[in-house]
Amino acid sequence: MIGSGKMEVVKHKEIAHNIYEMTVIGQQVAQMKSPGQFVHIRVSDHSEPLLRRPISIASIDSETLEFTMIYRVDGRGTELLSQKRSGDTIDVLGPLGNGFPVSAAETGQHAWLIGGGIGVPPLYELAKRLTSNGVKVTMILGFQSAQDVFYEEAFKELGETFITTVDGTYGTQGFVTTKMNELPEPPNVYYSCGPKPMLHAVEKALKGTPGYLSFEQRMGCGIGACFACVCPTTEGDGAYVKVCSDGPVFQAGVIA
Amino acid sequence: MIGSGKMEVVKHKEIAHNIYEMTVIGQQVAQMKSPGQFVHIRVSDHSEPLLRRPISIASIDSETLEFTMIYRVDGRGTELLSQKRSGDTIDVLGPLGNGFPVSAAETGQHAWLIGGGIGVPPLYELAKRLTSNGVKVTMILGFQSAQDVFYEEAFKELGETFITTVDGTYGTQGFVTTKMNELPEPPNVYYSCGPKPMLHAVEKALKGTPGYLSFEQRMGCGIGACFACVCPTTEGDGAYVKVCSDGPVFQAGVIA
Amino acid sequence: MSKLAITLPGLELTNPIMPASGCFGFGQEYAKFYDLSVLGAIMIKATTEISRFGNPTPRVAETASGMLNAIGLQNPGLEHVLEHELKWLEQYDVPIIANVAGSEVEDYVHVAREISKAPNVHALELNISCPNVKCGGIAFGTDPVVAGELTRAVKDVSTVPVYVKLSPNVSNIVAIAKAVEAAGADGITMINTLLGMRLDEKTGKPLLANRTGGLSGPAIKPVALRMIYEVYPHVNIPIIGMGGVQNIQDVIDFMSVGAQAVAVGTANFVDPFICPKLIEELPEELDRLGLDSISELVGRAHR
Amino acid sequence: MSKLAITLPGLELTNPIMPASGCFGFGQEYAKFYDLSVLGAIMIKATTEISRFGNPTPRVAETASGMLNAIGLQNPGLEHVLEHELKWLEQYDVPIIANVAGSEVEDYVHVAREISKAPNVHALELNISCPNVKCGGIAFGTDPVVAGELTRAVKDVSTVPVYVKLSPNVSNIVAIAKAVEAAGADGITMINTLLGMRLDEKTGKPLLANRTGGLSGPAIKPVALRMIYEVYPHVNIPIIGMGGVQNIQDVIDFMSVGAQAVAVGTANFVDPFICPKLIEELPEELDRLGLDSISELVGRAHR
Ligand SMILES: Cc1cc2nc3c(=O)[nH]c(=O)nc-3n(C[C@H](O)[C@H](O)[C@H](O)COP(=O)(O)OP(=O)(O)OC[C@H]3O[C@@H](n4cnc5c(N)ncnc54)[C@H](O)[C@@H]3O)c2cc1C
Ligand SMILES: Cc1cc2nc3c(=O)[nH]c(=O)nc-3n(C[C@H](O)[C@H](O)[C@H](O)COP(=O)(O)OP(=O)(O)OC[C@H]3O[C@@H](n4cnc5c(N)ncnc54)[C@H](O)[C@@H]3O)c2cc1C
Ligand SMILES: Cc1cc2nc3c(=O)[nH]c(=O)nc-3n(C[C@H](O)[C@H](O)[C@H](O)COP(=O)(O)O)c2cc1C
Ligand SMILES: Cc1cc2nc3c(=O)[nH]c(=O)nc-3n(C[C@H](O)[C@H](O)[C@H](O)COP(=O)(O)O)c2cc1C
Ligand code: FES
Ligand code: FES
Repeated sequence: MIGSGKMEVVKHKEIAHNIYEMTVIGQQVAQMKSPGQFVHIRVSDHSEPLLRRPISIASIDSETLEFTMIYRVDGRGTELLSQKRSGDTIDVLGPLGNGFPVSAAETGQHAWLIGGGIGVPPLYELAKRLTSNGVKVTMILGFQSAQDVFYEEAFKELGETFITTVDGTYGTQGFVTTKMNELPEPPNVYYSCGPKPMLHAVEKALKGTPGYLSFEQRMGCGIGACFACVCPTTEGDGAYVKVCSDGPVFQAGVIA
Repeated sequence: MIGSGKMEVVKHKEIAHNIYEMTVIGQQVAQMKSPGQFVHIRVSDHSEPLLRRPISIASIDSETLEFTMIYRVDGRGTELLSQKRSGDTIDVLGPLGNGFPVSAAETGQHAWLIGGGIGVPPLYELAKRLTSNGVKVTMILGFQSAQDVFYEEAFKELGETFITTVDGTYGTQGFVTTKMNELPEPPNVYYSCGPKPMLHAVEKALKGTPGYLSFEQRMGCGIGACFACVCPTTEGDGAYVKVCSDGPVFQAGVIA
Repeated sequence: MSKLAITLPGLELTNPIMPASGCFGFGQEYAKFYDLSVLGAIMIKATTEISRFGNPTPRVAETASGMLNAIGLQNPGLEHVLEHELKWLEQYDVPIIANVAGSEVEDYVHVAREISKAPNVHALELNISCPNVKCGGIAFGTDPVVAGELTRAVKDVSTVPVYVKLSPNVSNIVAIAKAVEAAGADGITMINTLLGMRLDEKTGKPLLANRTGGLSGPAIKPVALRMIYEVYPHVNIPIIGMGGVQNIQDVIDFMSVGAQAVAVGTANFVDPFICPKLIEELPEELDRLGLDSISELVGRAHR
Repeated sequence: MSKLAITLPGLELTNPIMPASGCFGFGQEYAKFYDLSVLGAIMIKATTEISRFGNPTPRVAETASGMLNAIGLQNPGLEHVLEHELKWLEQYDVPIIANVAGSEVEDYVHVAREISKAPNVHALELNISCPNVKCGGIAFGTDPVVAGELTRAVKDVSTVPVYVKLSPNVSNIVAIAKAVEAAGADGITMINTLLGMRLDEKTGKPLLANRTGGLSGPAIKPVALRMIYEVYPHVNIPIIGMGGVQNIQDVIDFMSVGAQAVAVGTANFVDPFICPKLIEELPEELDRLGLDSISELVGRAHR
């Protein structure tokens, strides 16, 4: 069942340059099962901006019925979102899509969680679930610059966490793959979320290791009806998947 | 000089059914000279709704640089306006147009101020100025129903005030003209603001008495450039005035 | 609810609200939100003879109070639609209007002949107006003669009434409407999307991979109302109106200018419950207007 | 500021920003807000031979991210414009583009001949596309042959370059553009408004007294960009772009699809300072894009 309706903002703050953390409360949280799922948010009551905005679920508290999102102000939709105050309500459709398969990593195994920029948030709930299953997690998180880094401490509590920045102002200078190449041995399984070029680079670097990648695509409906968010698959010949309803998480090797 | 810019909301409350009183502060108030002038308000930062909304100036405090508007929530523009809270800013263009000629009534004379619905607000600043000039004022204010009545007490402090309601739930049942017909002698001068049919009825009932009427018209620019708000005049032959820049107040007999 | 009922060629509608083609897939996704039987009808996604992948992505872009799409008629092809999508839809008590597309007259004719035989397909919607396919499509919709010929060819083979979906990207919408009526169309649906473009702010190049796309949503409502208002007095066949419908006032407006039924497109993406919401609100709205049935609403802007 | 300068037929512009016709009157009102000499040019309100009152009111209606207008070419007539409005504008160092309208070819020719003689009129803008006048107007703009003939007739008498303002309410904008170029047009301005309608919620009848009106504002920007993008590769005369411009990104977008200069219409009503603001922001925006002059921007969406 997909829920849709108003949820109340309970916490909202800027946690890095243009990066906001928003916690909301409502019944839909009861349906949020899988890290990597997303919600589709209507940021205004009228027609401007018109479409919903997809944002990943960064952490879920089923007891308090709260969940948290982390998003970057990027355009007019996220800017309007950033103006919401505690007590305001937002219209949330979700949870949508299929998240990361937590059970793909077994107790005692080692998983890498590789995130880029605003692809980092969904890895947080994933890291919590993996560690509570007894999986060892190592995070490799890439950002543009020192000012963009967020949640480093939170991740560190769950496992070893490496930060890379493109401009070298924090952590290792370079991309997540730069750091990955420095690490001694590959994991049993990896999970990744970030821009497409990063995902493909990660996939290539970890060829042979089972992995799960979360993709982004511009969306219309968010539920599989409009065919806006298709990606051709490696099968070729017109075969495709829809990011919103078949994904956003796919096994490595599926997306062309 | 016409000002344009952000003004801060300092007070805002619902004073009757769907009727809001909003006080804002800012430099533009220094230019507000004449009761009956209006401001043109942008209620959102983006394109929805697109156009500004004309609202009359209901009272001016040149010392604190505050002015007050009273408006009815009528559509999406005024609804958005009603959601502003103290501390928010609104984009105000104005003062615009030509207001009521206060000096048309001389000390010791008697003026009638005849208002209908949301045509009542500009009469308040007018009543204050007239009384401070030693003019005796009598208000005849028409509303739909008891729940729509506002500012009765405020007006009563300035002069005798009669209320009429269409449904008879408060004051005299009927229109402002119903009450006007009951009053013993006509005034030396009258001022009126309200819907066009009311203005024309008032004009007719007070034929021979000098009067000033404030008209409404759908507006584009609000400053005289777009020709949206024209009204043909009694001169005929294509002669017209623009409500926004030639008015909104015109001498009785001018508008056809 | 019978004050909402309306009869159109081939269609006994319990109410005049239906999702517009391409904005509702083949219904499966929305069936997760509500019972599809509440709908007046369903206009399914354009079906072509052979399955199509459509255009590369990005395929959608937002604009002021609107969106552009260049999906490119992605669909699983006639056979699959018949055997899977339409079969699946049989569980619901709702008439299906099958949107038919193609590149050549022969494609349309073939799809129309076959799909009109499906038991739950009560009418065809001839998509002569999709702006996002290279050959065919748009040309059919802008030339009255060609539009008429295609209509006649499809009418000849269809076993159900044929509605023709008009393109707004024309100088003279009345001429096209009259041409398809003369060629035997049983009804008109209008409008399809306006052709538009958005640039990628970062690159300065068209954002959509297809470069141009179809503009839909509230931004186009004034154009849709105007065109229906223009066409209504000139045809004797019913019009199903669409273009930017997102609330009950919009439904009233479309029927007032002359639409007998109203399709909802883009608004499904904004609120998946929009169609049942409108259906629920409509009786109350009629009461407010003092009308006993929706047919009294149709065309009142002209009276 | 010379990185903003651009030369077009008849026009040495210090910058590419100008108010669009009908949205700036004859300048007097905006002169109360800023010095008109900062503008690239001014497109004055349509002038006809005889003064016109225009349409009854209401003449404007708001729509989603747009507005409809049906002013109906209200203007004080050629003689008054020459003797008062244009005279008054002489105090400013800004080229005037005179928007010329009429009902018959003869009207256009007469106004064009006379108004082109005014010393500060550096170009004409032939309004073949106003949707709000009954006879003439719209017909000229939708038929390539008629549009070409009118252009030629006006070119024959005008002492300054002639720009033709295209209507977006056509099936094939490229055909019209090529026709007016072939007929001697020195430039194209596009787009005029899309024909639309809004109903009065209370009465269910058209809100505008004229029933239909021209849609402008951000809602139409995608259509404007698409049309300019389509026309640009097919003509060798410059295009002045317009349609929904309200911020600096819009200016960049219009130039990217091929406009050499950009006109601002409806946005003047929203923010009377919009033109000088855009002019001020433009150099910085060019720096951000790493461009040395605005001409490098023109048409980059095609490269
Ligand atoms: C499954 C999924 C999960 C996401 N999770 C997050 C998250 O947790 N945190 C976060 O900051 N961002 C996330 N994004 C990206 C986020 O959706 C965009 O940044 C956001 O939609 C931009 O909206 P805007 O109004 O700020 O920008 P605008 O440029 O105004 O957006 C215009 C349109 O483009 C779409 N769009 C723009 N950028 C993107 C993008 N990168 N991906 C998809 N659509 C886009 C918007 O949704 C909108 O329809 C996610 C995207 C997807 C598909
Ligand atoms: C000079 C002048 C002074 C006014 N003073 C006041 C006042 O003090 N208090 C008050 O409550 N109202 C006043 N009004 C009316 C007020 O402008 C409208 O009620 C308001 O614009 C409605 O906007 P909306 O967004 O709520 O309605 P919508 O229906 O969404 O408005 C749509 C469009 O129509 C225009 N419009 C709708 N109704 C009117 C109207 N009656 N007059 C002019 N334009 C209209 C809007 O400005 C907007 O452009 C005044 C109008 C004028 C012309
Ligand atoms: C994503 C999308 C896909 C569409 N696909 C089709 C289609 O396959 N066939 C068709 O006739 N119309 C198609 N349309 C047009 C709609 O059916 C409708 O005519 C148009 O969007 C206007 O209505 P709206 O503003 O309510 O969306 C599509 C529209 C959108 C937004
Ligand atoms: C109120 C109004 C009046 C207009 N009058 C004219 C006119 O007289 N002549 C003309 O060629 N265009 C006229 N236009 C069209 C504009 O010049 C412009 O082409 C159109 O509005 C699109 O630009 P915009 O979206 O920036 O407003 C008018 C537009 C508006 C809104
Ligand atoms: S966003 Fe509509 S199908 Fe994925
Ligand atoms: S509103 Fe533009 S002239 Fe009055």
